[in-house]
Amino acid sequence: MKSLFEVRNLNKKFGGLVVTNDVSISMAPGDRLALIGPNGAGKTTFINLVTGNLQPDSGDVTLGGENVTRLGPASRVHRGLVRSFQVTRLFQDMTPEEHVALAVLQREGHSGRMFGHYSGRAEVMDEVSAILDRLGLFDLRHLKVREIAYGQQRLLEIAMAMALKPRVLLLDEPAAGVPQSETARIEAALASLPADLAILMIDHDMDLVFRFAKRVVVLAAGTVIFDGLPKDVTQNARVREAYLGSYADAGSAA
Amino acid sequence: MQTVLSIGVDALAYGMALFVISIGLSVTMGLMRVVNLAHGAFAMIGGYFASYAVRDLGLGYAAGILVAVVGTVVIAIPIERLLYRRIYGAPQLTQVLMTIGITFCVIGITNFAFGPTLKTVPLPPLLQGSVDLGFRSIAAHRIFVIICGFTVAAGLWFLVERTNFGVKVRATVDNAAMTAALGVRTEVVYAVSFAVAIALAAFGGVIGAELLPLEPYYALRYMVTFLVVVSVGGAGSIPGALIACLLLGTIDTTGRYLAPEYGEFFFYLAVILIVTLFPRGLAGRMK
Amino acid sequence: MKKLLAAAIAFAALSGAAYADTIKVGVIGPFSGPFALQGKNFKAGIDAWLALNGNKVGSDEIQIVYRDVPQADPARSKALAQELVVREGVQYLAGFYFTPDAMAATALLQQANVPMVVMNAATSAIVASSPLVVRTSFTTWQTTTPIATVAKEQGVTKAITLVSDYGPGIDAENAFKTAFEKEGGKVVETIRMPLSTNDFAPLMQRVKDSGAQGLFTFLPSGPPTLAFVKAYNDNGLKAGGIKFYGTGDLTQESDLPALGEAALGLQTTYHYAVSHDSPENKTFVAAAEKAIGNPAELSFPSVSAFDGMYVICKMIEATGGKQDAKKAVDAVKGLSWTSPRGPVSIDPDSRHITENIYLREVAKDASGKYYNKEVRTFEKQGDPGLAFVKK
Amino acid sequence: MVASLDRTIATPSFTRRMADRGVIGVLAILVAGLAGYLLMPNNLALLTQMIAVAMLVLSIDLVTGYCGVATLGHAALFGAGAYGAGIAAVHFGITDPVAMTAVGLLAGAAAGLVSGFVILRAHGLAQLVLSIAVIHLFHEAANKASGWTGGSDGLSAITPDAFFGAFEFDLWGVTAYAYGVILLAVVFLALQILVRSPFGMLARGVRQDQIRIAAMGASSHSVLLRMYVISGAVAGVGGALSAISTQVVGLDSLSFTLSAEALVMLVLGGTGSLYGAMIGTVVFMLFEDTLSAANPFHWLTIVGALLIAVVLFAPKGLYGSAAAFAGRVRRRPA
Repeated sequence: MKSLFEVRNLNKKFGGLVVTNDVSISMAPGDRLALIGPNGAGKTTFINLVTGNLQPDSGDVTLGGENVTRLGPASRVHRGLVRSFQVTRLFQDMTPEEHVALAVLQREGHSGRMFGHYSGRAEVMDEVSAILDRLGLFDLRHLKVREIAYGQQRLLEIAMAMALKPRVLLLDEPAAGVPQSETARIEAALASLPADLAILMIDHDMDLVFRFAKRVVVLAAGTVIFDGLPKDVTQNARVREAYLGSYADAGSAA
Repeated sequence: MQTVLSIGVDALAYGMALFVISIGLSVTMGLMRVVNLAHGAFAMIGGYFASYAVRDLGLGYAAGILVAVVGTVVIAIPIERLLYRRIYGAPQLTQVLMTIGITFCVIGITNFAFGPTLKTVPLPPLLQGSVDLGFRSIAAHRIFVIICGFTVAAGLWFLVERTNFGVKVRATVDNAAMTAALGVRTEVVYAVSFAVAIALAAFGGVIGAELLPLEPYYALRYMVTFLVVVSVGGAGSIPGALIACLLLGTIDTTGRYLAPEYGEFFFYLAVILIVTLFPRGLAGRMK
Repeated sequence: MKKLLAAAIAFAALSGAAYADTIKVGVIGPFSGPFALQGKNFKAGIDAWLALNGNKVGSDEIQIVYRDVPQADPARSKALAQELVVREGVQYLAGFYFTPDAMAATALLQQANVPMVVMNAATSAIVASSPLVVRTSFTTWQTTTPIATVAKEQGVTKAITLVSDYGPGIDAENAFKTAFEKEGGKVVETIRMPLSTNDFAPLMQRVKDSGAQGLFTFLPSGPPTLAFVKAYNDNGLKAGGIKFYGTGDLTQESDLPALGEAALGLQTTYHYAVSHDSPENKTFVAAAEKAIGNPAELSFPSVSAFDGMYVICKMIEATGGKQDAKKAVDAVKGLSWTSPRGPVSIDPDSRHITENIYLREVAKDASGKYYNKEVRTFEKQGDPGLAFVKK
Repeated sequence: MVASLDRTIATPSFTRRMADRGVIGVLAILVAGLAGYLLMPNNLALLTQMIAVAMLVLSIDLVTGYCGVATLGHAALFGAGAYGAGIAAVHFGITDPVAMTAVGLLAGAAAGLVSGFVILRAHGLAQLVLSIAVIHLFHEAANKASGWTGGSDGLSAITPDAFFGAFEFDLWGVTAYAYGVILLAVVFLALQILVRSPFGMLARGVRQDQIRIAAMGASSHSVLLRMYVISGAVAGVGGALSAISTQVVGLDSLSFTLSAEALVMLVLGGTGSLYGAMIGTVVFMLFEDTLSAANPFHWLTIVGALLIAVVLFAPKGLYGSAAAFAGRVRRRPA
């Protein structure tokens, strides 16, 4: 299968601390990959490196055959590499509708328009309403973000990512902080995403991971220690050691 | 060569004067995260105290400095309690508004009470006149300022890096909530830091009075200079402020010596360059 | 419609003023801010005049309306002048510490039918900008030119100029250079320093290196003069025999207590010293000191304001209190009288004051007070600057 | 999708829609303009100056209130507009007031581009200092180029033509005032459209979270720079109005003092709202004018006390705090 998204030999150090150690991952269209690992394994750093929020010391990130390692975060988004955040980053005084509309307009290249209101554009409004509806946010669409519950804010994070119509989607703990009653909605939303979209998800909720992922990568101390099918992961000795044994403490071991 | 030496001497003297006057602001901005535009107002209050003590009461210069420092801190305490405490952690713009308001009030009151004329702090005979360095002469007072500058820098460094109190200050700066949870009374840390900053301002106001003359508009007139020094050095960093003052002193002095007509251009272009290259200041902490 | 309304208002304002017993004089100056001291001196001079002469000219009563422009701000000055004319119905505009503030308001005079009496602003060109302007202060050219003669006569052949880099500073530089070279001297270097300069040590070093025998300097009166004079002493220029020449802005009386010992012996030329020895001045100073409150704050703008009031009263007399700017101005052309500063007259062509310029030395009197001691008089000096502008 | 469609047709109240479109604001400006004319018919010069400064304050609001850029050097854009219009009139004979305004707009926008280019290279305190450096450089440049700008004596003898050959810019200042009110209304309407537009939303986003903006694929720097240019155009129009109405431009229009004062006016009124900017300007300038006329010798103390009082009792600024209060009152019965 031709790879859509490829990370090759990525390295990053903070001072003397190696946080990403020669990580290589490749994804094809339609992949559903879960990236798991103990706390401090470097999962979020990995996402930051891939999206351009951090610069790697060495290694390459390619997207659809194009090397994007030197590009800024915004340019990667243009090329279809979209992320969500582990801790919500939303605009406190804007409404969910405005958030999603902004994402849709941005995707269409209309966010720089200085005239008119988005609500005057029917095709934008239809799409925004559809996305909000799918995530159960429609009734809240005119409230300020700071007035809605945290779980709903998590949903809005995903809504914005969806609105950007990515080719590769990186979800950093999408369900963290979401009440049990709402996770089903997130899963449903994820399930409804286009089949050819490649998704990489970080999460601690193993049930969710096993239901969602077709492939699992385990990261420990910045190093990939497992890359394979979900059913094999619990059997793997290194993974068991990483989670249960001393391996997880060895933060700076290279 | 002589020219270079000469510029060097002037730069050192000017830079150290800037350091003594601005370091207090670096403390407030770095440790307390308050954009204290009223810094100059406190320096001026110190200068007025010293002027009154030395000129009108006939006290000695050293006694004058002491009166200035104590007097200014005493005046500052209620101001800290009533006003500054409300703006710790507030947005920068709010702090700007409040401290400009304080500055205006101090100016107005000073003007009303003491009139608009210049105030001086008479120097003791030892500091008057000039000293021959061989290739040129320099005001004795300037040498005193240089010594004061290094003493203040060393003293502050010791206080922050080598004392128990310094540990608490650094901890509070890094994470006030966490430090408070550990049982440190951060309120006290803030109050003491503020007092130290004010004392330094007052001290600087007196020592620097030969260079930046005391008058009601002092605070507004030199506000920009103080802000520039602190941000170039990196707020809260003592070595940073020291380097910044010496660097800016050198740039300013060189510019003024070689092309006085374009002195302003020189200075501000250099500021833009430095700030662009080191957005957190020369010794600013990286986040 | 609006036009009509405006005309009606104007008519009301004008006619109201013409027959009223109260004649309003609008005074614009820096009454707050860093230059408040100078504004205070305007007020002291005006109050001294009113105290000595009463506030009546014939049957008309003079009323002063003050407006504040803290720093040079022509837009504000113009707006206030407009307001004074239209709302307050003033018949005379006076004051103006800064040149741009005066320049901004001259544009109104013709239409408002109001004369302007400039009580400080010292750029030559102001009087040329409107025929309704009269000035009772001085120009930088006027006060600078004689010092060049002094320098030459004291044996200086090579001089250096060090001036603040703005209009009046550049005027002073040109004036000194022109006059000094006419005397046969040579200006070896002209240095302009930014107004915001605090540390003058490097500049003094340059003066030393230039090989000049004399230093001519112009700084606006105020805080930097203190640091400047100290730098002159501390960097060994005084000891090295480089003579110091300046205009009186540098040693204004209110700054002298602060300058103290450092200023002793400094030679400056100016149109007025508070110490001027004449009965007129004694009377003036007594009244002005009372008006200003603190005698130490009395300085040169007060005398121009005092004489400005004299001129305005003459104008009111000549017009019988009716608003006629041209007649008022014509009436004072060629007017001469004895001012506290000495004999003065209004030059009929330029409408600028012709006055004595004095060479003064800072000295200490018996009570230990520093003052500008007049040592020489240059009589009946006009403004050489206007010719330079026209050239 | 179909289910959602019928729900999208929401009908906000009439006033709400009008407010959104800026119609209410424009009406308010025109009414306030007329009221100013009727209440202070003899002080139109001050009111016109107030309008010019209001545009500077609005322009700061665009970058500070909407985008979160800290600046103490915004008078550079205002002064560029004023000198642009003035120089056009004095040196190039462009004396038509509308043309002068256009020149001011362009000059302001150009100055916005230049200062934005410098100022946007840092954040927080460093940004503040860059802005201070920029205003000093502009000021010094204008001082040096005295052949063009008149230096410290000011650029005088600016004589704008009569409007349509009939309405002169005269002593009573009615024409200048009317022109100012119209300009302000137009600028306000344009800005109202701008801040509601997708670009305006993006700008608000930039203020709150630049990382999120990048994650949406937008470049904060480009948004900020564009906003700076727009802000420059607005300030430039204000500067041009000042040059046209006072017929003189001084170095003070490029000063740190004006920059700081205008920022104070903005924070006083409340950042992030066009109304706040205008209310702050009007309150500050009226206060200053009344006080300095009543007691020129002590007004500074009272202004200082006012600023302190605002921080203590209305921390979001006059308009911001009033709006928040009104919001609380409105919500309580519900």
